[in-house]
Amino acid sequence: MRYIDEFRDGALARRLAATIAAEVDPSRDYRLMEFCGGHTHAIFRYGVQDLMPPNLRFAHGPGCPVCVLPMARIDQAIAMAEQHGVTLCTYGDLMRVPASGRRTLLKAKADGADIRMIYSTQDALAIARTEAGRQVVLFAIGFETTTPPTAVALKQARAEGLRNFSVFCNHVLTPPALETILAASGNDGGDGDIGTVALDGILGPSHVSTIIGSRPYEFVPARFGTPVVIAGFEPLDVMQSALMLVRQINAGVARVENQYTRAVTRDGNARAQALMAETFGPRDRFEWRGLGHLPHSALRVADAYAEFDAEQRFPVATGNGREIRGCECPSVLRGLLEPTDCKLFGSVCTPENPMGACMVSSEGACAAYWSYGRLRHGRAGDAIRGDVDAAAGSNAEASP
Amino acid sequence: MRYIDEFRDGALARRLAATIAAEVDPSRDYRLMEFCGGHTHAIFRYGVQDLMPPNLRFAHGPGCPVCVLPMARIDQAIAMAEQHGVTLCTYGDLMRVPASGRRTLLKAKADGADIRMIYSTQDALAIARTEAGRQVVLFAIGFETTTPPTAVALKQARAEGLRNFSVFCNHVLTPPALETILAASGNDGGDGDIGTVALDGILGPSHVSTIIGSRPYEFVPARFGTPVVIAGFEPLDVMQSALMLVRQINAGVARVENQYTRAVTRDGNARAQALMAETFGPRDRFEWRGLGHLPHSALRVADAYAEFDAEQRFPVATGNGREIRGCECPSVLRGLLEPTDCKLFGSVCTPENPMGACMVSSEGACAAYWSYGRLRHGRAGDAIRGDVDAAAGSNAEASP
Amino acid sequence: MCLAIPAQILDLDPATDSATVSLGGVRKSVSVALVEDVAVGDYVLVHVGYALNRISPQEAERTLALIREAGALDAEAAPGA
Amino acid sequence: MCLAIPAQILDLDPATDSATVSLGGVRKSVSVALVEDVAVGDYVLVHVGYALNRISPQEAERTLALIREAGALDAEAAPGA
Amino acid sequence: MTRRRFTGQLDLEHGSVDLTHGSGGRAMAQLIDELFRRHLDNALLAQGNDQALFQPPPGRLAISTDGHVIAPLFFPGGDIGCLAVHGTVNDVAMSGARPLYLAAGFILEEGLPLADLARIVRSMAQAANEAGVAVVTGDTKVVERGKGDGCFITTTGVGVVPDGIDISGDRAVPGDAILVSGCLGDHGVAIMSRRENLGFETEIASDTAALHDLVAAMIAAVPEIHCLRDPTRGGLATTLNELALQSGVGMRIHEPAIPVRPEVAAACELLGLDPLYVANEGKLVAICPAERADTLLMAMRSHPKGRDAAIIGQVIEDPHRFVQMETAFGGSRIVDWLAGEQLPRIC
Amino acid sequence: MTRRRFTGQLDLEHGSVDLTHGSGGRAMAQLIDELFRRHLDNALLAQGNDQALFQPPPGRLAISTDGHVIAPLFFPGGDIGCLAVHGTVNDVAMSGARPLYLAAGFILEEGLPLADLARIVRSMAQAANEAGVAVVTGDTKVVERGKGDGCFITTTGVGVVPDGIDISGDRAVPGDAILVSGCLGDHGVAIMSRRENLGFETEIASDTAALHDLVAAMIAAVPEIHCLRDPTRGGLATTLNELALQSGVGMRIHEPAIPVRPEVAAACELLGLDPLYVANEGKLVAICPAERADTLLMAMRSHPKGRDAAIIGQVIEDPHRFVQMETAFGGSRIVDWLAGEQLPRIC
Ligand code: SF4
Ligand code: SF4
Ligand SMILES: [Mg+2]
Ligand SMILES: [Mg+2]
Ligand SMILES: [Mg+2]
Ligand SMILES: [Mg+2]
Ligand SMILES: [Mg+2]
Ligand SMILES: [Mg+2]
Ligand SMILES: [Mg+2]
Ligand SMILES: [Mg+2]
Ligand SMILES: [Mg+2]
Ligand SMILES: [Mg+2]
Repeated sequence: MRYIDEFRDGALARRLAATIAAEVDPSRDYRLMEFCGGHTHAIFRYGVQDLMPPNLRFAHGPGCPVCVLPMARIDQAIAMAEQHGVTLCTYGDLMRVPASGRRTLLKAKADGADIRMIYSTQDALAIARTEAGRQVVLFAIGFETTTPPTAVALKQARAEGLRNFSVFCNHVLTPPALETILAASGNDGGDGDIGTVALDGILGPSHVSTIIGSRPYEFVPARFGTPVVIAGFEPLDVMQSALMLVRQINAGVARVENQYTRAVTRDGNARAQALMAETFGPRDRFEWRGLGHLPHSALRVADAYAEFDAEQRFPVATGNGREIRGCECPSVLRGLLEPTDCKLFGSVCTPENPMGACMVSSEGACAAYWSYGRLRHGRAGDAIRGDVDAAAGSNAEASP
Repeated sequence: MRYIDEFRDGALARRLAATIAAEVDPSRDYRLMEFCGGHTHAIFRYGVQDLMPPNLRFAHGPGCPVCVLPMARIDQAIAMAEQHGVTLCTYGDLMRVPASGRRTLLKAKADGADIRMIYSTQDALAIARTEAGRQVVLFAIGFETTTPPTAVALKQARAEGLRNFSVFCNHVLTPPALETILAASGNDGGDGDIGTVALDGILGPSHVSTIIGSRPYEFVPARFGTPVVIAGFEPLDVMQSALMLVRQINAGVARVENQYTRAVTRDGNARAQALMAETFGPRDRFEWRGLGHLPHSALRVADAYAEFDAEQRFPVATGNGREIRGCECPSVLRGLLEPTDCKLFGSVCTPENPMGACMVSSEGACAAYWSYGRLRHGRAGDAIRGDVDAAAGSNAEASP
Repeated sequence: MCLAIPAQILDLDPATDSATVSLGGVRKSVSVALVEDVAVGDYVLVHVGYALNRISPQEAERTLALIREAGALDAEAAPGA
Repeated sequence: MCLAIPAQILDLDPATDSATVSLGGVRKSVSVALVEDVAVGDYVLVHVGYALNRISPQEAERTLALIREAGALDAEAAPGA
Repeated sequence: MTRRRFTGQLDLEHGSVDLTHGSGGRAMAQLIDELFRRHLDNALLAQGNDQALFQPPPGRLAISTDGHVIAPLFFPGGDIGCLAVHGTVNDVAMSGARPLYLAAGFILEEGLPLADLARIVRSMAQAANEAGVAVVTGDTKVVERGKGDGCFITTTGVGVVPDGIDISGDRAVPGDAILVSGCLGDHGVAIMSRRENLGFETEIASDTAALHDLVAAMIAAVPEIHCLRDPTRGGLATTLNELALQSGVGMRIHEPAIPVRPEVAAACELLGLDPLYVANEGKLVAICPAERADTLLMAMRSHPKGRDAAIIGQVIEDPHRFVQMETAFGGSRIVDWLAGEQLPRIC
Repeated sequence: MTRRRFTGQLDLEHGSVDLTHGSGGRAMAQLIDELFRRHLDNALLAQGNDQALFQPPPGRLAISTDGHVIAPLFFPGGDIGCLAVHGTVNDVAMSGARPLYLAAGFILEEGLPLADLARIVRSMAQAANEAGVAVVTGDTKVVERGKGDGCFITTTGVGVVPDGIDISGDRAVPGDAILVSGCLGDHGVAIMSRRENLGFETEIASDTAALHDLVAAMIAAVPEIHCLRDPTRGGLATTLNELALQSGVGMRIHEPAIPVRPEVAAACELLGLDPLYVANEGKLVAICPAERADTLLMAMRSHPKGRDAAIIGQVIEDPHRFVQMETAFGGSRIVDWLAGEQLPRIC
């Protein structure tokens, strides 16, 4: 697979690893935050951490749209489906995220709500077209990457006069989140308000940047003095970006560099940006799970498209979402805690029984630690013993 | 079971049979038409014919509401369900009646139409109440017996303001049918227009008469000189009624007698009649399968209830209904032919593969002959050979 | 289609115009909207969930008596005997 | 969630603003409403059924060259070796 | 045998089946461990493989399978769990076999309350235990809501037929006596009484029961039984027609001899049904040489599951293979195959 | 064997299943005679009883059952009919058994075109024929529209295990070699390619196939095979975790050694899936002593169904029973149980 296989070359990886090992200053630590869940996933799936010198550690950022969606928004989506009887269309990632009272979209579906997994906003439009008697609500989530497809669907719906289609908009913007993380981590020189783990460098968003370009991250070195490298999602991309950050750090400079030049420019995709500007407007503030209410950090359906706004068409009560006690997702999402620092990790919280969103998405840090990495981690003993007790198996065929 | 078991007493039956045998005039035939399918069913199920002298024969009348419903009306009901997406509620008897192109309500249901079997008009109302999003159409058929329950449902629907309930009315009236049969059979002394088999006496409707009383049949002896005995549906009722007819015939008199006095009066159920008068009006003419279009022989939803008339709410094209070639239902329903006179009987037409409605309802003459009586009948040889070929079985358990 | 069964009224609910009837130990709720002045203990003819009419015990007895009387003639002449 | 895959455009249908793309022999129809001036043969990044962006072959080659160059230093010092 | 521990227990109080329970992953493993394996525990099931291995006892083996799709899942006298055991145990037993093992395939609909499933599995375990059979292997699938109906269970049974026994539907010969083991129609009427739209109430409970012990007692008394069959779907009428067809004979039965409870007769009157066509799940039809009929009847009546047994007719010669009945009224009629459906989904 | 004649043939062109086909009456008898018995014809099925009787060959018997609920019913490389044969034949074969007989329980949804059902039954007959097994008994139920999904088939298989063979999931020991018989993920990807909303196209066909002949060849070469299992639902990852847990061992596999077709890898990229978790229906995992691995590999590769077989790793000591993988990239990671569902209804 072109543009994939080349960037997963194990031989190149070993040589790049040697270079990184050679270039790091053994007298200091390098704490690099990968913003995106895509990076987190790659790091664990390919075992990238194994190839890094011990003093270079990845901190996992909030870049998993599923993980940062506040519970209350899922509660609202379920309420729309159950109270208004709408057909709720959702990307599969969201199905198992715990909402209040440990409900999930999957459970709501099992209980009779009409919830459909889609793979594209086009699927939601198609359902609206063929099932004219039903109100179809697209449960739209995601960063700037996933927003333009929602924008296209809105335009199409209006052009076709689809009166039974609307969007429950939960699209969020990455720069405000990054700003919050850095401010909170004390990277601006002040006291971090939620912790004091300074970050030495940022692996910047990959596919988000194909849309918005790298320019929106230039405030990071300017205001926080922290270097940024826009990094692709393949494991060699991640490693090369780490090397680029090490070099900036070693040189004492801080700028935005672009490792992912094959897809990202400084200005991004102008057509997509224009579509987003037409169909969405900014929200004054929006809650990010773990980060709190951040100003200007999310989008709403634009006034010109208000008739397609599910929040207006199907009003439901908005609550606060009752988080599960003991879940450290908020700190994990800010890079303050590792998943294994959470008391629930592995003992109560596992991917099939998740307490927080970070354990659901394969891009969530907790799920990545659990599924790929628990061989390696200090507190994993609990987790392992939580998994199997003693011998003798149970297999799918030997049921019931 | 009180009022049932007493009227199925085998010892009494044998003695009554002896009396009938003793009283019939061996030099003549007695051809008695049982109007109702209920009588037909009792005659076959209990083997009443076996207990009759050979010169007393029953001719089976048109008194099976399922059998006389024209195909086109079933076509229309299917069209309502398929074209308007309504929920069609129907008594089970109708499910397997062939409509045009050998479709049935059962097949339409299997093909996706929302067709529900109900046991009472109250069930249809209950569906309309709980499934507010659906339009519920009661496919109302039946004689005067079954009409008052539809009337009650109409009144309730209006009282409750049920806007998603309506009635597809196919209720028909028995006296005009009886008049047609007698005129056609030449009982009025004229040339029968469709045959010349005169009837010596009529077993009059049983449960119809509980509603309308016996008075509406007094035109029969008056105009045709044919005796009538309103007869209950239990086998002793049928036998006693036969005896009463034999006695009238032997005495050369013709009047309406009432054997079923425990439930029928001369005037019937005034409350039920009032309800019917309020909710229904007469049709100028209506088609009876086999009998043609008879004037004033059916009911429609009254103007005051027009909003509950499914024919107005869900208009569909009305066709003629394509009868299956060779089916002798029309003649069977008029008592002109016995089912075994039909070439299709047993060779092509069986209860699981019916060509006409008379083979569907257990009150239809063809089904009764086939299911209970084909041991006894001349042309049954064909039918039997149609059923089994040679040894070796297939049973439900030994499938697949 | 015109199947109607005699059943005895066990109790009446005027609020819903319905009654519970019993047939040989089987209980069923039916509408009594079509019958006037029925009482607990009465037998009614039940058709598609509605009581159509009261059954007269006297007339039933009279009919049975007539049948018995007619059958007293000559039991030996019957073909079924 | 931000999963996006490089795939090659096999043909374009301007009427529906869509393209058939291929990834290792797997064909899929995607919307090209978000990209300007793509041509058959181009590689695009596919995300939730949409082409997000063209991939630059030159830049890809340059990145690989940089990686090879960086890795040329000293393969023996790597922990994973 | 020790088991995995899972994080968090199955929520048997408020939980419900969802698609993860059929995916092959941990949620499914947990369902299997904590519900199926826990209640159905036995040495062969504990082998934990894709199949169960066993050493068959000497003799011919009988195998039979039945899908159970009953609605409602719970009914007076039983539920789909015990029915799925009895239905298949009986089919195996109708060869004269002693049932040994069952395999069970579950098809669950998303949304089925786990409490219901647990109740079903416990009932199944109890029925298997009482019948002396073990559920040794199984399978669980989950289908989306609207693609199933709560729970379907297909069971397959294996049993061993003692030497010298030759019971088959093709062995009826003219002159043989026809017996039934008890009152007809209880199961069908019990199910129908729970159909909301039929709206009647009765004390009748399903007769669902395993009959192999009755069969063993019958064989002990009369080893030369010709035919056995359980009159389930389609009732006695269907079973007799099957046997008549298979053996190439006719049958004549006597209506007054056929045991039917008054409440069942009454419910059938009410619904316009004929008890001869109503399903049973704990009754059998036996055909044996006429001279052994009284002995067989005595053996049946001395067994608790055959207390109401009766001789109901005899096999006759008839090239047309009709089943005829002398009615209680004094006439006679054909008892034909069922046409159309009587009422759906009663087993 | 002669059969009944029915009035009117089944309309295999335009007809569809309705409730009468499940009622026990004539419509059902006709369906069984003209479709099931006609295509699946064999001497045991022709016994026509509630059960099939057979004399088992000497040896232990293996029994296994599987419900098949796949959507769509027809897919590249097969359909639910042949799948229902292969799925159960393979489970029986994974004990080293030679499959003998199948029982089949059908649950049909009202409205299923009879043409589809005929196609399914013919495919089943052909698959059984090719596998040398006979469908000897069965059952058919019909459920109302909206209570099923066209056609579910639960098959139960019986086979005989040759003496001296001891293959079980609990027999893997550290040092053993782990082999797979061919490329992974074909079945799952073929099914997904027919899901309308996934909307991709590929040449990949399901690998659905009966593996007992491959197993026989493997046993002939290496009778001391420790474990066999077919990686169906949940894929290779799930099967290895099952075996590790059951045997109380760990496993280490090598990503570059695992055979996966490029198109399958590509489809998985596109959908964000991992081929290790994608279902197979014609592949097996074998575990044997390391010193016999090459012989076993050769035996597998000389068989048409094992042409792409590979040694993919080894059993290791691990009290935690982890399955670990060295990635092609050079790192290592756990290959965990599947969490949640990957995609529903692929077998
Ligand atoms: S392990 Fe679970 S409970 Fe703990 S932070 Fe992660 S998601 Fe929350
Ligand atoms: S036997 Fe069939 S075809 Fe002939 S008249 Fe009767 S219903 Fe019509
Ligand atoms: Mg299985
Ligand atoms: Mg069966
Ligand atoms: Mg069976
Ligand atoms: Mg059975
Ligand atoms: Mg049986
Ligand atoms: Mg359902
Ligand atoms: Mg199996
Ligand atoms: Mg299998
Ligand atoms: Mg298997
Ligand atoms: Mg369906």
